This record gives sequence, structure tokens and C-alpha cells, in this order.
Amino acid sequence: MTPLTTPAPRAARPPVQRVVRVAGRRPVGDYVELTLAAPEIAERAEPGQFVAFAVGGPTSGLLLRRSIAIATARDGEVSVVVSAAGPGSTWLTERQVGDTVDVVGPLGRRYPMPPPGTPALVVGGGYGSAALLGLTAALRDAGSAVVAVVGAATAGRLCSVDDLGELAEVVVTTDDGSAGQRGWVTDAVARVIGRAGIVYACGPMGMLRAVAEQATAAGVPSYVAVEESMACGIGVCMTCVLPVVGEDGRTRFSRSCTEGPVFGGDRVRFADVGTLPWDVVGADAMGVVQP
Amino acid sequence: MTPLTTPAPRAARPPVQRVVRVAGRRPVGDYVELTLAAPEIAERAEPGQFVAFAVGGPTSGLLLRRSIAIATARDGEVSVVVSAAGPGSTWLTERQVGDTVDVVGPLGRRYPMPPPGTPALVVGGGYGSAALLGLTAALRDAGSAVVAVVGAATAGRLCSVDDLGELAEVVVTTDDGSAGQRGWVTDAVARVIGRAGIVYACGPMGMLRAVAEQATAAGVPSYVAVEESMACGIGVCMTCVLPVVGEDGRTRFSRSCTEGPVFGGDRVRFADVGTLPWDVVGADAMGVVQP
Amino acid sequence: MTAVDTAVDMSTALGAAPIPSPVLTASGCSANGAELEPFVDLTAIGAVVTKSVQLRPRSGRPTPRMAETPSGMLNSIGLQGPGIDGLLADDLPWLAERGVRAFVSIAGTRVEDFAELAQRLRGVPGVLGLEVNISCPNVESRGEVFACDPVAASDVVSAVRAVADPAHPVYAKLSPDVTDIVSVARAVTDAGADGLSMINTLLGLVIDPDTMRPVLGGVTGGLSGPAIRPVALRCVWQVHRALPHVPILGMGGIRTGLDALQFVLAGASAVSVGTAVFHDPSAVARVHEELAVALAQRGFASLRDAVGFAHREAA
Amino acid sequence: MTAVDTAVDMSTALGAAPIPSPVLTASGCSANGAELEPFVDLTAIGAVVTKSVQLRPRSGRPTPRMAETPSGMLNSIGLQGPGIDGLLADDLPWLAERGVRAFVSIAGTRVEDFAELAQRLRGVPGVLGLEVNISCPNVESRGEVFACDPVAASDVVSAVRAVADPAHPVYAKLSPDVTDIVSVARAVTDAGADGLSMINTLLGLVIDPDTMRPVLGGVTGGLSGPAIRPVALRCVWQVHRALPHVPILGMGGIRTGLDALQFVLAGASAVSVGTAVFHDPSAVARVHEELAVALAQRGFASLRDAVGFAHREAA
Ligand SMILES: Cc1cc2nc3c(=O)[nH]c(=O)nc-3n(C[C@H](O)[C@H](O)[C@H](O)COP(=O)(O)OP(=O)(O)OC[C@H]3O[C@@H](n4cnc5c(N)ncnc54)[C@H](O)[C@@H]3O)c2cc1C
Ligand SMILES: Cc1cc2nc3c(=O)[nH]c(=O)nc-3n(C[C@H](O)[C@H](O)[C@H](O)COP(=O)(O)OP(=O)(O)OC[C@H]3O[C@@H](n4cnc5c(N)ncnc54)[C@H](O)[C@@H]3O)c2cc1C
Ligand SMILES: Cc1cc2nc3c(=O)[nH]c(=O)nc-3n(C[C@H](O)[C@H](O)[C@H](O)COP(=O)(O)O)c2cc1C
Ligand SMILES: Cc1cc2nc3c(=O)[nH]c(=O)nc-3n(C[C@H](O)[C@H](O)[C@H](O)COP(=O)(O)O)c2cc1C
Ligand code: FES
Ligand code: FES
Repeated sequence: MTPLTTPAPRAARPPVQRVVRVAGRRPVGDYVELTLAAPEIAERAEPGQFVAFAVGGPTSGLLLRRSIAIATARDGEVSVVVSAAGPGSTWLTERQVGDTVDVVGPLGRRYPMPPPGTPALVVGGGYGSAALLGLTAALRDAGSAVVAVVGAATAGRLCSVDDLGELAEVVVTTDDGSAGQRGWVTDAVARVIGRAGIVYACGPMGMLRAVAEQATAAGVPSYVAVEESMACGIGVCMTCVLPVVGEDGRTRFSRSCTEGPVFGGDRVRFADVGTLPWDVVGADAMGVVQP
Repeated sequence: MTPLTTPAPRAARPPVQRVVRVAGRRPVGDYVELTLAAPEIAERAEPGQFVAFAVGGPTSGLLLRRSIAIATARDGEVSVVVSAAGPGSTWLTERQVGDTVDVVGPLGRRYPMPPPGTPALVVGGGYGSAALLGLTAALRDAGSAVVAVVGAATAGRLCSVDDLGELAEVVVTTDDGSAGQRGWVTDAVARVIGRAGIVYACGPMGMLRAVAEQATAAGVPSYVAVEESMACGIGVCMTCVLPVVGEDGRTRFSRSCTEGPVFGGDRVRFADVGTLPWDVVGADAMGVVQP
Repeated sequence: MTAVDTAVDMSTALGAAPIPSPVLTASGCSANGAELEPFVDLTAIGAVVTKSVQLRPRSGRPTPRMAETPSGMLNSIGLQGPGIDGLLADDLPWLAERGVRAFVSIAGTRVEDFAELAQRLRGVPGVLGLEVNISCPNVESRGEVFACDPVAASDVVSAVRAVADPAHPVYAKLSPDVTDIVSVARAVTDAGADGLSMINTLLGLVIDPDTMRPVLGGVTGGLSGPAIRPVALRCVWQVHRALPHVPILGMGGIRTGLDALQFVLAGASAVSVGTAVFHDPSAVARVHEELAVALAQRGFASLRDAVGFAHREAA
Repeated sequence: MTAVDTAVDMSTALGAAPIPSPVLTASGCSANGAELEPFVDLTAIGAVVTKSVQLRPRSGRPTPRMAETPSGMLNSIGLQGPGIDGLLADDLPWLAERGVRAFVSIAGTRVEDFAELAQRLRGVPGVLGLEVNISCPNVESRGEVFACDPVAASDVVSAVRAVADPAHPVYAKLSPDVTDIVSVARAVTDAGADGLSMINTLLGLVIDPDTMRPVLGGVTGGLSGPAIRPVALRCVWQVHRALPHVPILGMGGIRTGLDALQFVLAGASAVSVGTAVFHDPSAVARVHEELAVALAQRGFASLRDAVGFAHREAA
């Protein structure tokens, strides 16, 4: 089966590392949106890219940066939406206006744009919806009609619904029915995918997989931004890999930080994430043989 | 030579561990004074005791508490004066009103009181002067006339001069002459020690040694609060020891956290700190023999 | 965290000696217990593991004796302590009067020292058992540490087991600073150890950038705290895998109930909390509570069911 | 921190190969260099130490490949890489074109693998020398790691030295997971190593409290970062004391110039910055600057004067 997608292109400009000021902070549902005065990152950022924050301050025992998707980048400011999951992201959500944070970005590859005017479907799960804002604006500017399906477990975990509403037709779903339609985003996607010429998704891996499969089954190209655990975010450590089918049809362990986080939805071998399939390039040298 | 001092008595009440609110914060010269809403510690505290702060918050890579002398303890509040030396104390000085800190105290032993009415000399170096506030008030309440010699390298490193001025006759010295008399506290001590029936000191080890030697030479009992590097502050780790002559005349490695920080100035073998003299109890088992 | 009725049976044992809680202090990190009384109900914890005692009173090393390191600390105390006479006269009676279980750590520089200490501790009230600190230099082998040589380590353990009170379980405390900890574990178990305490500190060094000399009076010191937890867990994992029936008292960087849980899942049937006590004097009691809650949340009816659970799933 | 004219001569050497800066990347922590280009002037640093390469392309292990730990991290990458053909075809030419020095790390599971790699790297432009990663399982010895056995380690080093380009210094990279690192250091030096890289990661384990299984796909992994710095410094100290004339490339938890200074004072004539790069992509350049300032502040005219200084004072 010929893939419907081509790999996302490298970013036009390299990332920078800066200590920047928190210019805004507001709770959005269960999350916190931070706005950073980061002109050099804002001017470089492309939709789908992310930034990486040092966390914990000068006394921190947390060594690794936390990767956070860029929601918006304009007027010298970058905004992100952070969910307080563990100690690092909790620390981030506690930053106040005027505090400084050490950030590297923009990192990773952008969502590729479709031919101008292609009707698009963007699908966001949880805080993942925020990462679709820049893309949705770019799509609309390029003449695409955009439908946005925004889902979460509960109303509090929805995100960017109003902002997306200014750019697209929005369908909201929640697992518990506390907002929008009760059910999963995939239910809503099934209803609207017929109108889409391209699908973009950002959210938990299970959702990405389901949406990518729906798109591929419908013959529609899809691009997903994956969320793999990252130690460096800049491509030097090899922790963030997953099996991705390349242009030559061979599967490689690709770094989601520099070769992603945006991958063709039909190129990510979701079912094999966390395993070492025999046909990954170099699996033979690991002693894995064709069954 | 019969010592002029007896070991400081154990504190009347055991310490507590509490998460408390910062109720006040103000810069005092180069230092920061923090006031904590800590009624259980305030009601237990005796002059000369200290508290131990956890530093760095939930993401901290700094494992050990920082010991800080209690300046004042009244009306349910405890105040401390902190010098931003390294990462831990710097973090402490950055706490704001409303923040919470995790603190254990009061710890250690108090300055013993002299017979009522004994004229007293208190000598403070740098932030050490703050730790003499509670003592000076207690001495005055017990009818002692108190002279306070307060010194520091520079004017910015003086501390508690005004507060001590309300309780005692204060002499200020600075090494560079930027405030008070130019010179060391020992110069001032030499001039006033003749009037003292007892001497108390808090400050850097070099100063403590000099003042203790002056007092002993003058036949006046002295009590010093030492500052040894402490891992636990509660007597369980044995890191904070120094050679102290006991009531039986034998020298032991005594824990400055639980047997101090207040020791008789003529009991601390200052010259031997950081060494293992042969006549310390148990040195023979370490292979040290009488020369 | 306050006590929660988690309904989890937290009882366990050190060898054949039952204890109501799997959480103990660590040798050298709680002196001989008394100092923790303001913070912890000492009768409720598994046991106080006393500071390693030798035959004679020891001054310990000159200061500085510690250096803080990232998420850890280095210490070089040199086993300061009252010697066995002082322990028997003062500390053990104090614990016994209060009904506090004492797991007595013994140390020496000759096999005979260890044996004599074990002998002297026979039948002493309140003594639950012995932890043999073999991370000491062996004067008869150019100062090589007993724990680094399976033969020397076994010699100590068999000598101790031979004379120790038969009611006292004997745990050998292993050093991680070896090429093959399983071989040391096997040797001391064959020599009669009823269980293994693991791990002792890792040998480390810090240089003071100002003096440009090692910080510690003793030059090198022992690294402890959360920094070493992954190494400690790996040791427990390897030894439990090789010797699944040998009880393990796990330690190294335990600060929370979830940390303790990792050790239990890796194969420890009890744990010691060491350096964390310096940060939080009530850590031993808190870790017990948090571990009980964690076990309950994961559906375990008893601590014993969780011991080594991470291996069983691996099958 | 911007460049400061510290007037300290920072030049040093790896064996006989001179380098203008004592600060290098660490193998596996900077891929093959290109990714750091946006953050660091690669031509100014001591060298890029490339990710350990094997004969064939390798996929590496399944994910998860890392776990964060207190002040450190655990990794189990499994040496993912393009194999020697890919390195020779793509990565080394990329570095050579830009004038970036490459210190090439080689790895294998048989002595012959290492020798073949050294052979293939003879005369390759831009290659400064070889770092021999012997922390690999030896397939001919039931998977025991070469670095844990002085004999196996020496076999690798002498085979490599025999065929390597005579202009290439050969550094053996030692593991801290041994009872006696000095004996391994002595063995590989006797076998012809021109220098020693130390240390590689410590073997560790983390258990996920949710899955109740080891976090890493590979079960155990390598612990790195500031957490291990005291252990690394101790190893450098011990080996420099025993073998003062053997050059050491020091590493393990270096994050700042003062950290690097500790390694230099302990005996390292150059240092690698590994995990810290994940936190700060410009760390290698920053550590150089900070080290230069620190040396100047302490009155050193050259880096070389500071190497091992902490020992000289001890006399
Ligand atoms: C490309 C990318 C974009 C992301 N965008 C966002 C975002 O917009 N908003 C947001 O709240 N979070 C986002 N995340 C997830 C965010 O990085 C993690 O939630 C956060 O790192 C959790 O860290 P912690 O310290 O709170 O948790 P801990 O559990 O303490 O983290 C421990 C380690 O695991 C890693 N980790 C834990 N959870 C995740 C996860 N879900 N994904 C990847 N690594 C994880 C951490 O980075 C850290 O190294 C993104 C992750 C990636 C890779
Ligand atoms: C009984 C007592 C009372 C003290 N009172 C005060 C006070 O009122 N105000 C104040 O500012 N400081 C006081 N100190 C000193 C204070 O504890 C240290 O300055 C502070 O711990 C430095 O920590 P840091 O993290 O900033 O420095 P770091 O250099 O990072 O500290 C590293 C380690 O060394 C120890 N350490 C460093 N400097 C000292 C020192 N001077 N004394 C003891 N340990 C040290 C630290 O506790 C820590 O464990 C007191 C110390 C003791 C023992
Ligand atoms: C200050 C200090 C003193 C110690 N003294 C001893 C000792 O006397 N005997 C012993 O067997 N272990 C001793 N240890 C090691 C601890 O018992 C424990 O094995 C080690 O610190 C790892 O656990 P932790 O990380 O929880 O501290 C000491 C540790 C510290 C930090
Ligand atoms: C993600 C990762 C990958 C590594 N890969 C290699 C490797 O391929 N070859 C090697 O010799 N060392 C490898 N190491 C070890 C480092 O080179 C270094 O020896 C160790 O991490 C200690 O230094 P640090 O604390 O500065 O990272 C790796 C370390 C990490 C963290
Ligand atoms: S996170 Fe390091 S290579 Fe992707
Ligand atoms: S600081 Fe631990 S005994 Fe004094």
C-alpha cells in the first residue's frame, strides 16, 4: 500500500536557547496557559513544533527538559498550555508573570500544508488541541475550510475550544458528556471525515492511532504529532524513537524530536511502538530474526 | 585549669516539624529577614537555638536541611536572618510572604543564663548578631546590663544593630570602617570586657575563638554558638562534631546540633577543629597514638 | 499524611524474627534511636538499626565529615560510637525499656572482632537480630574491604553465625562497589547469612573548588541518598532474581512510599530509610504509611504478596 | 557566559593528539555532532566523541529507553546507529568538511569486531583518535561486560592498538561497576591504551509504580548525570594516583566549569560533557568558558598545570 503521506520537512530555521520572561498566565480548564516573551522563538516557530523547558530552577534535581507543544506564536510571544502531570510540569504551571524560564525552541518538524484550499480536519485530544491553533490559522489563511474535532475525558480537560471556534467549525466531545457530545473524538471524526482532504491530529497516542487509522481507511492523508518520552529534544540521545516507515518503505526507529513530532499517520507503526519488530532497520544486529 | 563554664543544658521541650507560612520578609543590609508564622516553634524556642529548613521545594536536588539561628520568637512568630551564600540559602532568601516552608525546630541547646543581674557582654559577627536578640532580651529581663559588640566586614553585613540598641548599649565595628569603629570586634571587646561578668558570642569560627580566648584570659565565662556543617541537625548523623572538653575533663567529638550549638567558650578546642587529637575519647581505636 | 486504615497486612520478618512494619531506620542514619523519639513512634516501626558498633569506643574521623552532592551526600564519619560496652550499658537498655526493637549493626576490622560482638549480644533484651557491616577495611588483607571479597565476607558471616544467638537473624550488609554482587550474596548466604541488607554507600569523592583538595577529612566517602537509588534497586533486583528465597532488607535513597514500593517489587521484604531521615526526621513513619496506601491502591492484601512482584510478571 | 580573555592556555592533548580545548562531548550524548551545530561552535571544542559505532547498523532497543532519576537519568538505547559504513559515508565526512575533530567511539561484542573497526578507521580524515567502549557484553564470555574483566578488556585494547592508525591515540573507556578500577586501568594501559576515558554509566534500575515492572525495555540501564559525579571523581582520583602518567578523559555528571575543574584537579587532562547537554545544548562550550575563568581565578597559567593538582597538595 503506497503511503498517503510524505515525511514532514525539516524546520526552516534552527532553534535557539533563551531565558525568557513569563508575560502571561491564565488557567484554562484543568490546565495553565503560559505566554512567553520570546521573540526569537516566536519568529521561528512553525505549526506543530514544540519548545523544551528546563524545570525546577537552580536547585532542581530534575535533569531533563520538558517538551511542550507551541500553541500560538505571534507578536514576539509564544503560548503553551501545560497540564500539571508530574513534578516538572507542575512546576511549570506554577510560574507567575514576571518569572523567567529557560527554554529551547522551536524544536521538531511542522505539520506540512496541503495544496491551498484543501478542506481540512483537525483533531485534538486534551491539551493537544492547543497545538492545533497555529496550524488551523495557517490552514484558514491558505484558504482551507477547517473542521476541528476537540475532545477530552471531561469538560475541564478540553482546551482551546473558543480560540479554535474563531478559525473553524468546532465539534466538541467528552467521554463523560460534561460538554459537547458524549463519546470519543473518533465518533465525531467518523461523521465528518468524508468532507476532509487532509487530517491533522494531536493528543494521546491511542487517539492518534485511531484517527490515523480512520483517515487511512478513508484514503485521506493524515499527520499526527506524537508524544514520546524525550531526554534531549534536540536529536542527540535516541530515547524518543518509534517505528516509522520511510520513503523507501523500510521501517526505522525514528527520533520523534527531530524527525517528528509530526509524522504521516500512515507511516507510524502504532501497534509496534514499544517493541522491536524484526523488520526495523538494524534489528538483525540486535539478534531479532524474521519469524 | 578548671573550666569557667558548664555544658549548656538540654532544651526543655522537643522540636517539631511543620510546614509554615512566611508572614514577613524584609532585606536587612546584605541579608534577608524572614518571619514565619510558626506558633509551636515560637513557644518552644529558647535563645541560642536554631531551626532547619528544607530548601529548593518539591523538585529540589538539595537533600539536606539548612540550619539557621533563631533571631526572635514571640507572638507565634519566629524570625531568622539569612545570608545568600550558596544555592540553599539563596533559595531561602527568595521566599516571599505567603509562601510556605518546611521547618524543623527549635533545635540545639540554649545559651545558659547567668545569675540574675550579672553584667553581660554579647558579641555578634555578621548575621550572627541576629541570634543574640532573644538572649539579650532575656538578659535584660533578668536584670543584666548588656553591652553588645556588633561587627562585620562591611556596613552591609551588619545586622540587628537597631534591635539590639533597644535592649543594650551597642558598639559597632566594621573591618573597612564603613560603619561604626574601624577594626575587629575583638578590639572593641578588649575595651569593654572588664565590665562583663559573662560573655556570649555568635559569628564566624575565627571570631568565636578570639572572643572566647579573650574572655577566658580575663577569667570571664563565655558561651559561643558554633556553626559546623550539619547533615541532619537532630543528632543522628555525627557530621557536625568538634572537640569539646566535657565535665570530666576529657575531650569528646561532640555534636554541635544536639550538644551545641552553644558550648562553653573555654571547652571548645578551637585549634584542633578539623583534626583528630590523640586525647579525644576513642582516638586510640582510630589508630591515633599519643605523640 | 495521617494514618489510613488501608487494611493491608504490613507485617513481615527479618529472617525468622517477625516485625509489624517493613520500614526500619538505616544504620548510621538514626544514631541509636533516641534522637528520633520526638518525631516517630519508635515502637511502631520495623526496628531501629543501630549505628555500627565496634569493640572499642571510637572518636570517628576528623571533620569535614560530609559533603552535599546532587540529590545525595557523601559521608566519612569513621564509625564514631561508644563501643559495645556503651551500647550494652546505655543504648540497648533505653530501647528495650520502651519496647523498641533493635537490629544491631556490628563492625570490625578482623573476623574475630565480629564474632566477639555477636557473642556479647547473645540474649540481650530487645535485640531482634544482627546486621553485619562488612564494608569495613580488613586489616588482615591490606585494608581491602570485607564486602568486596566473597571469601573474606563469608569468613565474617560464618564466624558471626556460629556464635550469635540462635534467635538472632544475621543479615550481611553488602557493598555495591563490586563487579558481581550476586557472587558475594551467594557466598555469604552459603556461609549462613539469614538475609541480606543492601546496599551500603558507594565510594565517592568531592573536591572543594576553593581549597582544591578533597572536601572530606577521609578523602573518599560514602555516597547515599536518592542519587544512588537506581543502583540500589538494580542490586536488589539482581540478587532477588538469583536467590529468590533469601530475604532482603533493601535500602538506598528511599524517600517516599513509592520508592519503598519499588524495592519491595524488586524483591525486598523490608526496607531501611537512611539519608532521607536527615531531610525529614519523621520519614520512617511516613514511608510506612505511604507504602501501606500504595499497596492498598494496587490491590495487595499484604506486603508479602508484593515482594518480588516485578519479577513474577516478567515470566 | 560570553568568552572572557582569561589568558589561560587551555590546550591539552588526547595521548599525542593536541586539542585546543579540554572539553569534549561524551559518546552517545551528542549523536555524531551535527545536531549540536545550532548551539555550539563545533570546531572550537576539544572534539566530538561520536556515538559508539559497531560493524553493522543497529536499531537499538525497544522503548521506553530512559527514565529520569534524582539528578540523573537511566538509559538503555542499545547503541542505535548507522554502523561503520554509515559513519564513514556520512557522519565523518560531515565533521571533516567543517574541520571538527572526531574522537570515534567503537564498540563490539567480540575482540575481532573492535579490531576491524579500528582497521577501517585508519587514515580517515578528521579522525583524531579512538575511544574503545568496552562496556559491552562479550558474547564469548556469557555476556560478561569486557570492562568488568581486566583480561577481556586488555584483549580488546591490545587488538585495537595493534591495527589502529599509529597516529590515533587509543583510549579505553572504563566502567565504574567493578571492585577494583585501578586493576582494570593498569591492565588496559599495559595492553597499550594511550589513555583512559572514565567513567561510563553505572548499572541501574527503575521500577514503574503503575505497571509494577521495570520502566526500561532493557530492564536495567545506565545511570548518568550529576548523581554519579562523586563516583566518577573517585575513579579518576584513584586511577590518577596509581598511574599518574596515564592521560585521563574524565566524565560523569559534569554540568559546570567548577565540576570540570574537580575532574582536572583529580587528574583528568580533558573532560567529556554528556547528560548535561540534554539540559543545556550549549553546555560543552559553556563548560569550556567557565573552566577557563575558574582556572584564571585560581592563578593557573595553563590547564596542564592544574591536572592532578589536588594530589600534589596532599603530599
Ligand atoms: C512533543 C511533545 C509535546 C508535548 N506537549 C505538551 C503540552 O503541550 N502540554 C503538556 O502539558 N504536556 C506536553 N507534553 C508532555 C510533557 O512533556 C510531559 O507531560 C511532561 O514532561 C510531564 O513531565 P512531569 O515532570 O510533569 O512528569 P514526570 O512523570 O515526572 O516526568 C518524568 C519524565 O517522563 C517524561 N514524560 C512524562 N510524561 C510524558 C508525556 N506524556 N510525554 C512525554 N514525556 C513524558 C518527562 O518529560 C520526564 O522526562 C509534550 C510532550 C512531547 C514529547
Ligand atoms: C547552627 C547554625 C546556625 C546557622 N545560622 C545561620 C543564620 O542565622 N543565617 C545564615 O544565613 N546562615 C546560618 N547558618 C549557616 C547556614 O546553614 C549555611 O550558610 C547555609 O547552610 C549555606 O547553605 P547554602 O546552600 O547556601 O550553601 P552550600 O555551600 O550549597 O551548602 C552546602 C552544604 O554545606 C553546608 N554549609 C555551607 N556553609 C555552611 C556554614 N557556614 N555553616 C554550616 N553549614 C554550611 C550546608 O548546610 C550544606 O549542607 C547556620 C549554620 C548553623 C550550623
Ligand atoms: C551519615 C551516614 C552514616 C552511615 N553509617 C553507617 C554505619 O555505621 N553502618 C552501616 O552499615 N551503614 C552506614 N551508612 C549507610 C546507610 O546505612 C545506608 O546503607 C546508605 O546510606 C544507603 O541508604 P540511604 O540512601 O537511604 O541513606 C551510613 C550512611 C550515612 C549517610
Ligand atoms: C543516552 C546516553 C547514551 C550513551 N551512549 C553511549 C555510547 O554509545 N557509548 C559510550 O561509550 N557511552 C555512552 N554513554 C555514556 C556517556 O558517554 C558517559 O560516559 C556517561 O553518561 C557519564 O557522563 P555524563 O554523566 O556526563 O552523561 C551514554 C550516555 C547516555 C546518557
Ligand atoms: S529526545 Fe533525544 S533524540 Fe529525541
Ligand atoms: S548534624 Fe547530624 S548529628 Fe549533628
